[in-house]
Amino acid sequence: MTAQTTDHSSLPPPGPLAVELRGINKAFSGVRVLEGVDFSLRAGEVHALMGGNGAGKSTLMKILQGVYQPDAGEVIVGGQAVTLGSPSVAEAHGVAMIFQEFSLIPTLTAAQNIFLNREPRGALGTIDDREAVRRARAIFSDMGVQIDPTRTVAELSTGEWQLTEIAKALSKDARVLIMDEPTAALSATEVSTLFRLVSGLKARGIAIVYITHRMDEVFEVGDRVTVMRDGRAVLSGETRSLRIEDVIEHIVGRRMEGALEYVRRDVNRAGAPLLDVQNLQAEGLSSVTLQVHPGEVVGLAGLMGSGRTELAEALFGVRRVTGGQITLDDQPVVNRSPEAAIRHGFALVPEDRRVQGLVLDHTVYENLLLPQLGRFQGGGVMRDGPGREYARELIGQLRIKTDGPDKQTRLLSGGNQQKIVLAKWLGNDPRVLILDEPTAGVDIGSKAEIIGLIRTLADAGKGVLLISSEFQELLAVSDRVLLMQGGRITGELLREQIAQEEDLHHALQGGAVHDHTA
Amino acid sequence: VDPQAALKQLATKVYSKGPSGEAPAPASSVTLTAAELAKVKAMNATAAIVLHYGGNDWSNAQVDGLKAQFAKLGIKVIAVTDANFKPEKQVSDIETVLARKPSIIVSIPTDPVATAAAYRKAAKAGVKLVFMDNVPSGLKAGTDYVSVVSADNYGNGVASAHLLAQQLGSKGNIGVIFHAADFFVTKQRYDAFKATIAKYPNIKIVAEQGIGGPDFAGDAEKVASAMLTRNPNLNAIWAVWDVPAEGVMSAARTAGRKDLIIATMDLGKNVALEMAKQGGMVRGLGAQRPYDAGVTEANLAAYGLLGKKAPPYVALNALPVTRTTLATAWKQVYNQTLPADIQSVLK
Amino acid sequence: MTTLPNAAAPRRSILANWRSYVVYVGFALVFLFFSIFLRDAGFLSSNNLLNIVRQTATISVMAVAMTFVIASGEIDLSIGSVAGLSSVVAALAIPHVGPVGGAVAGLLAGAAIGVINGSLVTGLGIPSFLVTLGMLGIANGVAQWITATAPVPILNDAFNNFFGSGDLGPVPSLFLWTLIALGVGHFLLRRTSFGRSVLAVGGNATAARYSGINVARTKLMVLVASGTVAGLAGMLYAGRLNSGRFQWGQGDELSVIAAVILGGTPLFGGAGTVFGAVLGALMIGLINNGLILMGLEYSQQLIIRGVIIILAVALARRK
Amino acid sequence: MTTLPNAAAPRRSILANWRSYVVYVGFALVFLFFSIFLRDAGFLSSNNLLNIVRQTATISVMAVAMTFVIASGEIDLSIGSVAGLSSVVAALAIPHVGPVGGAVAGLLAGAAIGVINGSLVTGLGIPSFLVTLGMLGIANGVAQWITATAPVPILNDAFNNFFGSGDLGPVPSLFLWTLIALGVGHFLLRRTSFGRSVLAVGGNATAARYSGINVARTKLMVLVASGTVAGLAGMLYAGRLNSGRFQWGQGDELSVIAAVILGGTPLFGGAGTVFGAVLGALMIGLINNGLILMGLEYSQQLIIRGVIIILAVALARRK
Ligand SMILES: Nc1ncnc2c1ncn2[C@@H]1O[C@H](COP(=O)(O)OP(=O)(O)OP(=O)(O)O)[C@@H](O)[C@H]1O
Ligand SMILES: Nc1ncnc2c1ncn2[C@@H]1O[C@H](COP(=O)(O)OP(=O)(O)OP(=O)(O)O)[C@@H](O)[C@H]1O
Ligand SMILES: [Mg+2]
Ligand SMILES: [Mg+2]
Repeated sequence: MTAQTTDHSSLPPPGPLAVELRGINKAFSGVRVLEGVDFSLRAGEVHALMGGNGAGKSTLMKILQGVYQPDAGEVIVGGQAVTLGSPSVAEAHGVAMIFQEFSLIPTLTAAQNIFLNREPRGALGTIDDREAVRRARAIFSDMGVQIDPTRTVAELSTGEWQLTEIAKALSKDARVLIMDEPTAALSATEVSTLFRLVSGLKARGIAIVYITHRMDEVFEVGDRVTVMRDGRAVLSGETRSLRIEDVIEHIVGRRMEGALEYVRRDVNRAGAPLLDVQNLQAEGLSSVTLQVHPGEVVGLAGLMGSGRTELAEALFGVRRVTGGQITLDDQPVVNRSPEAAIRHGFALVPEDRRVQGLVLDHTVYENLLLPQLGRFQGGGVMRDGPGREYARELIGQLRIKTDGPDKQTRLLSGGNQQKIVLAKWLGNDPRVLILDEPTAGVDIGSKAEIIGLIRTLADAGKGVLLISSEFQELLAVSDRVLLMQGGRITGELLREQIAQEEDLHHALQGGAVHDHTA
Repeated sequence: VDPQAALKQLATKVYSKGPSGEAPAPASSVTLTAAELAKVKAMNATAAIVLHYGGNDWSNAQVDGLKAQFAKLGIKVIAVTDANFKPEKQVSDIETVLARKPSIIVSIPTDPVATAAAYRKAAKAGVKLVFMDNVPSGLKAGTDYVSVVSADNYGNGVASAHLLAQQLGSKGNIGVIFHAADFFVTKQRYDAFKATIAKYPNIKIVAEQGIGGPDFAGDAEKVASAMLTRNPNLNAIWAVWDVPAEGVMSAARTAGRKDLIIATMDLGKNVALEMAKQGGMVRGLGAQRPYDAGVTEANLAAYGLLGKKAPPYVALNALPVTRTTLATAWKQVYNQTLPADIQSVLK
Repeated sequence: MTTLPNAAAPRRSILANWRSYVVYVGFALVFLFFSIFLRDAGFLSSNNLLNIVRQTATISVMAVAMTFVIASGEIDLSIGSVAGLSSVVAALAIPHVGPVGGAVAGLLAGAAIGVINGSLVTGLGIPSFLVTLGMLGIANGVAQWITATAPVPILNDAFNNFFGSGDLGPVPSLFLWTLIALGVGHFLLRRTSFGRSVLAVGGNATAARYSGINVARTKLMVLVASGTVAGLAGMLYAGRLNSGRFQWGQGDELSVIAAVILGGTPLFGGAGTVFGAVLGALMIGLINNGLILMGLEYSQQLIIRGVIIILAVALARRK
Repeated sequence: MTTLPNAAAPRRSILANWRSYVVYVGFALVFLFFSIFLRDAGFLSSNNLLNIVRQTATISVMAVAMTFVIASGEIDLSIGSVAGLSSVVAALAIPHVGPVGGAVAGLLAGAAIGVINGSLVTGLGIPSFLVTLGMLGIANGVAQWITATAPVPILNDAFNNFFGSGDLGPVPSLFLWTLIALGVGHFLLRRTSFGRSVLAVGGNATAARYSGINVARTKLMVLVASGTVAGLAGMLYAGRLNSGRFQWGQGDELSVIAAVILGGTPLFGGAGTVFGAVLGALMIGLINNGLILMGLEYSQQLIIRGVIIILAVALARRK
């Protein structure tokens, strides 16, 4: 245990301990995931839990939520040692959790999900869905988001179901609220509303565990930080007394300098574009025109629901195109299906890894090979030797934490699952890469590597279209940024024109960009 | 017992008794005069045929006979239903058919108890009922229904037993495959067979097993295979009708037991073909006369329309069939000449 | 039985629409078709329409329970056999304990099998397909065994009228049973937390568990209900056919599942409509009835029934 | 058939284990049981063992194809009827076009139905349960219609021996057909990109589509294969019973699906084992054979078969 002791003298008196975890051990089929982890949480504080992908954050919190039972150690809630045998027991102790993985019922509506197992009752003790809708609407409007609570969750976008999960947890009146990467699928506006809500909860004395990979968030909302690495807590302290570099160092295990800073690259925009999209029409899009030049990384910035995902889907043949023209290398292409798009040299890292990215019940190996079954077969016969070799290479290259290529993908941590979605496409040698939130849930170390990877790919002459709600990342690698709103491109900024993240916020809010370079 | 003599006796004797123990009237006693025929024709009557099961040669021949005779009588057949052996489906079929207000229903009840209420409803609606083989419980001849025409199923069981004994030279080990359901027709055959074969002291039933269907050929094959496995010295197998007999044939073929003797009932095409072969396994079977039964039923329906007093129980005697009588038997059963493929094998 | 992520956005919404109206449109189309073609064959006579309801009552009632089973992500193949067994149990019991006792015995037999099914599925984690397939054989065998395959007549008119043969004024009791099943089922599924739990468990068992729903108990209850309702169907068979017999209900499992799916409940759980299931059952009954009235041969009935089912669904999808 | 997200992690892994060995352990237990109890009844005679293989050959062959169907997230209820229809088509064709032509005609009939099934499922998006249920009736009706429900004898010995009745040395041809189906199926599922696509499509159709797999074509191919193999099963029936008849194969769909599930393929797709499916079919055949050899009454056989199926699975789960 290398937990640092920090100087507490300058802090306000700490609130009572809401939760204490002592010496928690946990192993899955013999593999150690948590080793002697201590963790404490005070009422009225936001405790940021950080660490690399697979460090054990979610597992630790699932123990507190009663999903898993620890092999050793103590769980103390409100001063009492408790056995949390199931999520309902934990809930009875006032613990609620926003799960990292999809934990809604896709066939039920947002309102029904929010009040699942706690439905408002009518006069005869029957469940009152209308009341549920009313309350859900109030919660959503409280959160400042516009989601129709009568829509089924399967119809919601990734960001919307994330917000629904949050609404569900908020509606529970918990004393301890665990948020496992609540913002992974959210863009700036929703993130700031969430922070507003978190402050409100804090003020009411609710204890919050906040798991995230976004550094800026930690220092914005976190009172305390605990960093985990390889199943141990390696750093714990007050946020204000820690420096961002220290935290990163403890997460990654080495110093990282300037990984998320823009590296200027020369892009020749004078020649013919690699990808030329003219007046593209599709459901949710109106007349999108854009170009990507060889070697260029084009960022797409927009708020939730602005149509970025729709654009990616239309280009990749998932969404039916109703008009316009796509030209690749001066050749008109029509992508009626992903199969055709792939044949034409497109690749898409989709937004939702669970639904679009992975066959969760299949192994890591099977998922990695899925887009290129053709490459590893001779005369229709799969050659598993080279396939496995290739999978191992990818696992190494992206530092995917898994017991091996034959582990079921479902059992990997969220960030490691995301890396697989990205890795799937590396072997395909595409001309145009469309990346829709490629680093959602990926830890800071890997994020830097992925950004490096994107640069390398662009350097090799590929065109990259990058969708990201995390402006830091967007600005770290984009050579040009397109602004999207309401299904259309509403602006274009060269990277040089953007000095800081606020400029982008500003631009998206409809304001003009301050040209700092002038 | 001398099988030869016993079989001869069958040509004139009917074993089965009517539902209330009535003595059987011969089919030849059911006739219509020219005047009656004209009268029926003028009625523009309609008929529905409500079968327990339609998917076999017996049903086809019966329906052929009915349709042919109804055509002569100027009666239109408005529906033919098939309950697939399910009484509840048959009840539904009767109810449905009644919506078309037929003058006549010719039917074979799948289950005497379960279907009784539905038939009674039909009778109350003024429909003339003629039954095949079996009568719903509680219905009275003359008042509720016109008459019942039956094959002599008991007699067929007797015939099959004597035929088997004849082929075995009155001694040997046999297996019996019966229908594992309390179904009137198959039960009569089984009872008759058992009672008759017991008269041959040197014929021993060494194995006996029921089959439940719906894949009767497959079930019989499995059972026959097991019988042959357990009893390598088995000389013959009796199967309750032709479809299970086909399964027995297949089992015997795979066991390399082409010398196995098979006796059964109903002159289906596949068993006829086997019988036609020189040294074929199917050596004897008791046949019904479904075509004639159909004709008789149609005539009895006309009795009903005319209000003519009908015999309550008409039976057609059993028809023992062997290779030598195959061609004539076929004609009697189906009112058709023996199909060319069977003829060519028979030669 | 784990289902997998697959929320293909565009397909989803089609499915959602599909579910909501296919059975209505299909039903209307089929009804219209027969109304026109069978105008003179008594199709529209109130008696014939009531016949359809009577003929489909057992299927409808079991389809209501099966909607819950399928919505919860399980399957129950034993219902047909259980109905047969329950009819036999009731028929055997009535002479000794009277009609009420007999009915109770029959229902209890169904419930007991439901408990066994449910315990094996939730306790030992054996797929319900295998458990209930095994139970199909067991229930059928027991029914045959205790009756030596013979029908057991029921002479008690009160029982027969109450369950299957009687009328209440102009309304057949089978119609009432269908209405009761429909009403109770619809209410349970839509308006109670039990119904909500069933949908949640079938939609995402893990998420349901995270929300504090007792997944095992929910599935157990669903399978017990299915067994009990199969027992009720057995009573209806017994009342209608004035006897108990192992054959009653045999093979119904496929018709019942078909009615549920036709009604718009997806085979993979998480959603369900009791109303649709009953309409699906009625639609199958409608087709059977119409084809017989048309005077078609059985083989032709089979063909056209198949075509109509596919066509009705396909056409309804187009709209 | 769209499936939904469901992150049941713990059950999954149980299922995964379950899948890997239940049928082997179950098979061994049942085999051992009969070997001891039926020592003197010829159970272990090579002839009896070959009989079991013979009797299950049609189920085994269809179970291989059904493994693909289920693994891809679909279902095919029409196989039994298709087998019957194909047997009839072949039997009718042989006198005119000879045994080879007849077999081709039979197989083509199966393939054609597979194409129709597949097109309706993938083209119109109708659930395969409904499409193939409709097709079950259609194929059955057509088979009855074109033969007027009469059996059609096949007098060609070459055909009969090749498909169902003959032996190659000491090995029955039905054994060889089973082996061929097993070998080809196992190879296709495990070692080819087609097999991988099938599993991916069944595991998560959306993710498969996003990975460039043609989901519609994969499902179409699977259903065409299933139809064609049902046609082959029809040939085996025809060869074995020396005739074509609409009844051959009737009701096999449930046995075939049971064999597949018993073998360890989950009902909801994404995984599958051809080897398990064939073993599942053999296990059902084994139980049938053993119970008949024991000389039990039919009703008792039904009961004990059900108990054994459940028990074998439950015991194997315990290990
Ligand atoms: N049910 C399980 N069975 C086997 N291994 C598991 C299981 N759950 C988690 N693991 C493993 O435990 C490790 C820790 O996973 P966990 O989800 O806690 O990581 P995390 O810190 O939340 O990572 P991320 O930031 O990517 O979400 C991972 O290596 C994961 O593969
Ligand atoms: N009503 C709906 N039914 C089904 N799918 C929907 C529906 N609304 C949105 N989606 C799907 O959700 C995904 C993203 O939609 P949306 O644009 O609303 O969210 P987003 O991804 O957060 O926004 P952005 O456009 O900024 O990426 C798309 O795949 C879209 O098809
Ligand atoms: Mg995590
Ligand atoms: Mg998006």
